[in-house]
Amino acid sequence: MIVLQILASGILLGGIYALISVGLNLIFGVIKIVNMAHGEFLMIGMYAAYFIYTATQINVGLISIIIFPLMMVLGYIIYRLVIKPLLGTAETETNTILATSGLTFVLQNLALMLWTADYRAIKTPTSSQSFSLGKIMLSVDRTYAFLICLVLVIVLYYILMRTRFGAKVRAVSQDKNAAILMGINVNFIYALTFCVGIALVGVAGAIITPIFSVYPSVGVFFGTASFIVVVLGGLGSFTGALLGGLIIGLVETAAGVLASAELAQVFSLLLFLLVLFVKPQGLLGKNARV
Amino acid sequence: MKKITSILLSVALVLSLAACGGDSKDSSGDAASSGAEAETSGEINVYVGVEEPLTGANASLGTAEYNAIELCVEMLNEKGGVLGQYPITYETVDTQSDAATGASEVERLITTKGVPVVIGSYGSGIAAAVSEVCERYDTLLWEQSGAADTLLQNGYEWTFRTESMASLWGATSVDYIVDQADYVKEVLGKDIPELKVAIIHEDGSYGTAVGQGNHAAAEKIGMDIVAYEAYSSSTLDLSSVIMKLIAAEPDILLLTGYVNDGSLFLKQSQELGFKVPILITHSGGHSVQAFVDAIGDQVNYLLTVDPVACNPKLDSFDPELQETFKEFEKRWTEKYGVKPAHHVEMRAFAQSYLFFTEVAPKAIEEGGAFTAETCRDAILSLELDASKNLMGSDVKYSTPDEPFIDPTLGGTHVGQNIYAGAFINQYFDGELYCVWPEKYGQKEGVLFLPSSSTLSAGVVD
Amino acid sequence: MSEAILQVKGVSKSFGGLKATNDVSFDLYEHEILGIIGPNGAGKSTLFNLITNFYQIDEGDILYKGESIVGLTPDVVCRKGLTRTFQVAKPFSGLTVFDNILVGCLPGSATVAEARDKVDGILEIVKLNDLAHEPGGKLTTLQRKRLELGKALATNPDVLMLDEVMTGLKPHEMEEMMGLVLKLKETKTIMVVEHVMKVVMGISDRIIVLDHGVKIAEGTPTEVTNNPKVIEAYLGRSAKKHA
Amino acid sequence: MLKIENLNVAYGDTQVLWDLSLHVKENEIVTLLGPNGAGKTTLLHTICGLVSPLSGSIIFQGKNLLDIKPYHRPENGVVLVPEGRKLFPKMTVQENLSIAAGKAGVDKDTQDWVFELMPRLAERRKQLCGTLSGGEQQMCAIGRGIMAKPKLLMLDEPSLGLAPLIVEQVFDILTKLKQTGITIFFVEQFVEQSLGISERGYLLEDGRIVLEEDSETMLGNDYVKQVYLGI
Amino acid sequence: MKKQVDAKNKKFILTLVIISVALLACTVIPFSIYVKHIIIQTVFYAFMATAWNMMCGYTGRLSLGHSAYIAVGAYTSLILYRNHNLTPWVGMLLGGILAMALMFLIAFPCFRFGLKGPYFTLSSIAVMEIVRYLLTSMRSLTSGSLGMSLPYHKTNLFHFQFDHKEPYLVVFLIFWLAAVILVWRMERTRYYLEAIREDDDAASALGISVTKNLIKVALMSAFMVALGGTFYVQYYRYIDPITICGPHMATNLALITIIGGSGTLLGPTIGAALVIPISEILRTSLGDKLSGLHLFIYGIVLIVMIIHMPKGVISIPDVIRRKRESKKAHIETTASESGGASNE
Repeated sequence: MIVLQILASGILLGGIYALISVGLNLIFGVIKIVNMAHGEFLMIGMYAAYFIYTATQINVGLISIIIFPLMMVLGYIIYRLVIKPLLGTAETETNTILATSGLTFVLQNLALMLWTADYRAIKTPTSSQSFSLGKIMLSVDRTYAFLICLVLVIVLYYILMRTRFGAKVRAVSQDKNAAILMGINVNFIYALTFCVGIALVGVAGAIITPIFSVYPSVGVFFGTASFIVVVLGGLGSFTGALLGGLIIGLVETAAGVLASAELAQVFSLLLFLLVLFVKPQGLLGKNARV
Repeated sequence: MKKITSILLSVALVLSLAACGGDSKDSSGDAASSGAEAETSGEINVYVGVEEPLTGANASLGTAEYNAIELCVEMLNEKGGVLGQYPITYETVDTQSDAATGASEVERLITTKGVPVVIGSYGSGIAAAVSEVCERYDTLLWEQSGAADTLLQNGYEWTFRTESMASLWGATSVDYIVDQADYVKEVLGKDIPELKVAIIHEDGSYGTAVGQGNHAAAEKIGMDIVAYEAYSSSTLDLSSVIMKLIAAEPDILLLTGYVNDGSLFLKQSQELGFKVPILITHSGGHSVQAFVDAIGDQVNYLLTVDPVACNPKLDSFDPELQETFKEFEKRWTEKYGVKPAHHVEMRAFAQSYLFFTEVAPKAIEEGGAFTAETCRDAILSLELDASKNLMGSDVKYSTPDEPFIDPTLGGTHVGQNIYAGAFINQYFDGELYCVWPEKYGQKEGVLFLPSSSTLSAGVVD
Repeated sequence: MSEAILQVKGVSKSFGGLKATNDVSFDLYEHEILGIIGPNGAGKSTLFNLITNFYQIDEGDILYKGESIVGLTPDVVCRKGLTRTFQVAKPFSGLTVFDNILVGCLPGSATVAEARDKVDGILEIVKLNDLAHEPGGKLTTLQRKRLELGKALATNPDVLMLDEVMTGLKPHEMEEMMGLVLKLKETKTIMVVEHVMKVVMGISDRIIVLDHGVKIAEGTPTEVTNNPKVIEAYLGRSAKKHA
Repeated sequence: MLKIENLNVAYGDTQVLWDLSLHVKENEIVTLLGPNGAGKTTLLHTICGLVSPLSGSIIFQGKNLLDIKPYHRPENGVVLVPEGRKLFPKMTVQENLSIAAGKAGVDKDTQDWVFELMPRLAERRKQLCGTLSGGEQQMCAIGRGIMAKPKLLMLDEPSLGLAPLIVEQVFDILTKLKQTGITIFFVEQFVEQSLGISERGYLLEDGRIVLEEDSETMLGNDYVKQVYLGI
Repeated sequence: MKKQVDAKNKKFILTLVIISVALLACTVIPFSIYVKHIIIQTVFYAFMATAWNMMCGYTGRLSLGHSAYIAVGAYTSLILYRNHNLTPWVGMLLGGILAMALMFLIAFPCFRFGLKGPYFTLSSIAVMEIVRYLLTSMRSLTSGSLGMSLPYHKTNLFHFQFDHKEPYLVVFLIFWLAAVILVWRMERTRYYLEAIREDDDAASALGISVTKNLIKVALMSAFMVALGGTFYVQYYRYIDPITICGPHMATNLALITIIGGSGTLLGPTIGAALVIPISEILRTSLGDKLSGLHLFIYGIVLIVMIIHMPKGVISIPDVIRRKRESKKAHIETTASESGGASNE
């Protein structure tokens, strides 16, 4: 019984982890940069959802549809100002990590100046609601999040694997120069990927706002978690986030019950290191040592 | 070319900032020297430093405290300041929610601005670092919210704390249950030692201290501790903890968390169907508005322990304090559009008010100046009745010669208000009201979660 | 001819099902120049990578001075006296030419000063004195090839494995380089991978020919050039028509 | 058709091509010879825009290519089959072909023709390119080039690493391509064979064109013989 | 050549002497305590960044998790001091050894399996997080998030505590000097590391053991930042897991080094001399005006620096010289006929 509940809770937690990591993974997969400010974009998405919800009381699912284009615009601004100047330089990898680390300062404190440090939370009609599946209890909000994550991954997968546009994106991610030779506008694909990646984080922020309250430094917690998820599942593997999320969710829930809740994250971190050493490309990822 | 211009621009930016930094330093030098001048010329200058975390993880509550102090000074200055004739001035620094930054900023306050008194710090960690700096510079630290037990255990002579320490908050929840022993017996059919208690706390400095208090007090009284568990407040999921609780079937749950994990706990408890007859939370995240926003109606009848009585019965306070209390509420509401949260803003206001209306006048009257020494002397000789303290407890501070031995954990504390107490507050219609001790209780406490609550074990109607 | 300094015995290596090297065996004798030829993709560079342990072999054995060197790391192999150059020259682009060579000298020198003293001599040999203070990344291909050779020489190897150091050189430069290699032969044992036939033919004592990972011929330059299998592999069928 | 004049190209501080001028006429096969490192690949990359020149002009069918964005050049008819194939290894043969087809989408006739030309590809169309053999990959790369409906098809060492039999097939394909009106400009190591199918040849050394001759003449040139056929 | 080397060495020694003398002069000049505090912090961070640079700058392996080793050093010496009254001078050595042990545990697999780029960075962050969780949960030893403070003593060399700033400045200066000289004297290793950073295959082909050298400097770096951990405790007198083992500290070391110039001898020092005062000035001038503004500007300055000056401030003279040279060279080459190359 408890095993089933651990499984269920773990999978739902995994859904949240996966949800907040999809965008990060997309960006890494295509542009090959690690966005250290990922958690901060999530925070901005959460604020956006908070303000829209308090003003309109509409469903967060709908809110995320509004947030998507807004976050794309923000993504584009950041892309132009911070990311693009660093692409194609000698140390793109290192410099983007550092520049996006700097970006965490900027975004966190921008949020602080604009919206103060107060915690903000919304309560939706579904919050704290759950339904039972046999003897297992499932949270409505988390199930929502899980389903939306699933939908996002499927849609993303469909777009990438089945559409012409997706093929272009994959082409760019596999060989940038060959893509240019095929008449693909790589810069455009990069910019768009970054924007969509950021927009996906924004959507994730909107979806989890009924579950977590938002404040300027909330992103810090999510940032590290999503890196672990993404590396575990495979940096750049478009379905890797889901797998990584589920693994981390299950490991943390099980470790929390069987060992201690406080050290649950240590287990997932150790697993993460183990995977790095044994199969650094992640469980579904591409070769990391090249 | 573009590159060069942007380099030049950034260099210019840096230089201009450096320049304005230089300016401020000059002016600070002036301030320090003018402070010194004032002292020698015998003029009394009520000048203090305020240090709060205005950015970083604790920025929310740090800013709230800062606003309360600001309003306190504003209200007093309108009446002419301390003793009606010495206006209060202050310098503010941002500790960035970081102990090292806090220490260096306070050192700067002391050494360049020459403040004799520092008021702050919100976080216990920052308070610990700051108290050490104050000790080195013989500067007074009027600590308003660093509740960790360890803060005053170093024997430092310059740090004073008016409110109770965190372990006492933890002990108070047990005391409250013991106080209601008969009622508990009646409902649950168990004597106190038969009660199964679960203690869950976040593993930050605050939760840990309260949890220790819970544990020590429950153990002393012989309760059956069925769970004693910490979790990280950054967690996204508490289902594992709740599953353990469901298995342990406690009669009492003592819970300490911050906003996010606190509300997460309640939401997930409900989702997973956890039920418990008695639930007592401990201040921190459980008393702030975002917590109420997050869990909505479910907040009602939730008990929480705070170092201050929320919406207290005002009768027992001096009439003047009653007025001040109402005035503060009114002005805060006007200024910020919401009622002040008692456990944060009122608590900060109450302690600053105590300092400027009891300590500072005494220092000036008895010592003839407003310096760290005169203030310290004033504090050490201070003895107040609870009616003079908006925090709701008598006031007398322990000294190095007569340290305060903490009844819960047995620690030795210097500079602690030995009468400081903690209060049981309860949510009614989304607002906290003091329910225990009865002296301040505006409403009758509801010990068992009523059946309307989703976590109710259904032991009472 | 003295005894074999390096013996390659039945070495095979596959990459994802593709046999890059298939049961290749040969011996290398002291103070000889052994040429390895074969069309692009025949597995010449792979062979170098296997001998120097950049890749681990799947099957077979490699003996250096009678001792198996399989499973060692490349740096150990180098310190034992087997040094290779890379086909695509790998200068340390942030370091100056001088420092590039110096790095090669360091492992075999007791002090940095001692190593520094050796550098000029090597710069002389590879004719890079004038560029000593240019960063390695700024060199032309030709200069890079020379630097690559210089770095290898810096480790003072017994066996020097040159991977296409002449490709890309103009005829007179090639002659010069050939002269240099021949001179080095006095003190060293040399393996060259080249696909400029003239070079290999001109300097090699013996030649082995690889095609698709298999050794298809071995012998003196004349023997090899007359081998029909070689002609077909190396020049394709149309060449046969011409011939 | 293609006219390059006074082209200078540098990577950072290192100049690779020096005042290079050459031309390719309509429906011609032109071979570019030269030792490794002479700048052949750089020249091809400059023509398709992966590298920008310091100075000079590249005129293609009267248009200045340098004014056209690199990713617009394929639709203008300038297509390169790069050295080492550069296929997208995690995409299927079909996807690799489709992606080259540009905005117009996959042209059924062209695709059928590609499959007719290279039947192996038709068999492998659902297979990931990373798992193809070297020869199949080269076929796929050429097929991908054709799918873009080039007017000028450039190939960078199409025979690299291929078995002689396959090399021959590749050259056959090039001849067939020419028959359909595609102009071909390519870099090769197999001097005899490549000059065998081409009309003219250029010899590039150290970033400069040192020789321009008819293929026949070039084959007979002593210098070329000495350096490149040096048996 | 030898002469050039000697001249370079002389210049370097002279620079060190000038900096040291200037800093020692600071102990005599009656600066305000706050200014001295900034100077001390600058020297402290110069030391730490030098240690970070030794591993990460020279090898190009970006660690954002060095806090773990700082924390191990700090906690070890503080716990030994509090519980066993062991002088921090000895405690810090033990802390350093413990930090080295931890580093070995991580570095060995990391370098053995050739972890690079973002994977290395993320693994370093993971290690830091693990150490922090452990420090937080080992409450009986570390008092968890409550943090630990240093028992206060008046000036006492045995306890490594001073009432005045100057002794700290002198101690940190000595260690900074030792660190810089150590890195300087490790000339051979520096060459190896630079070669490894540029191309580890090419380096190993020249007989350089990549794994061994990387692990060696990783251990040295861990040892040094662990000493820094003890300094931190002795100077700030309070530590808790999040301040000493959080991302902030580690990221700062990286940013300081890169802004100064990573992989250079004095880059970290220059970086510290810029970043620490600037962030202090920003905080003091803007910190009480609009909360967040100073860190907002700090972040922007960092981003601008990384975009426009990725090689750090130390490269400015180089950049200027190269600009001038290339202008000259261009004029020459267009005139001449020789040379020519390709980059295929």
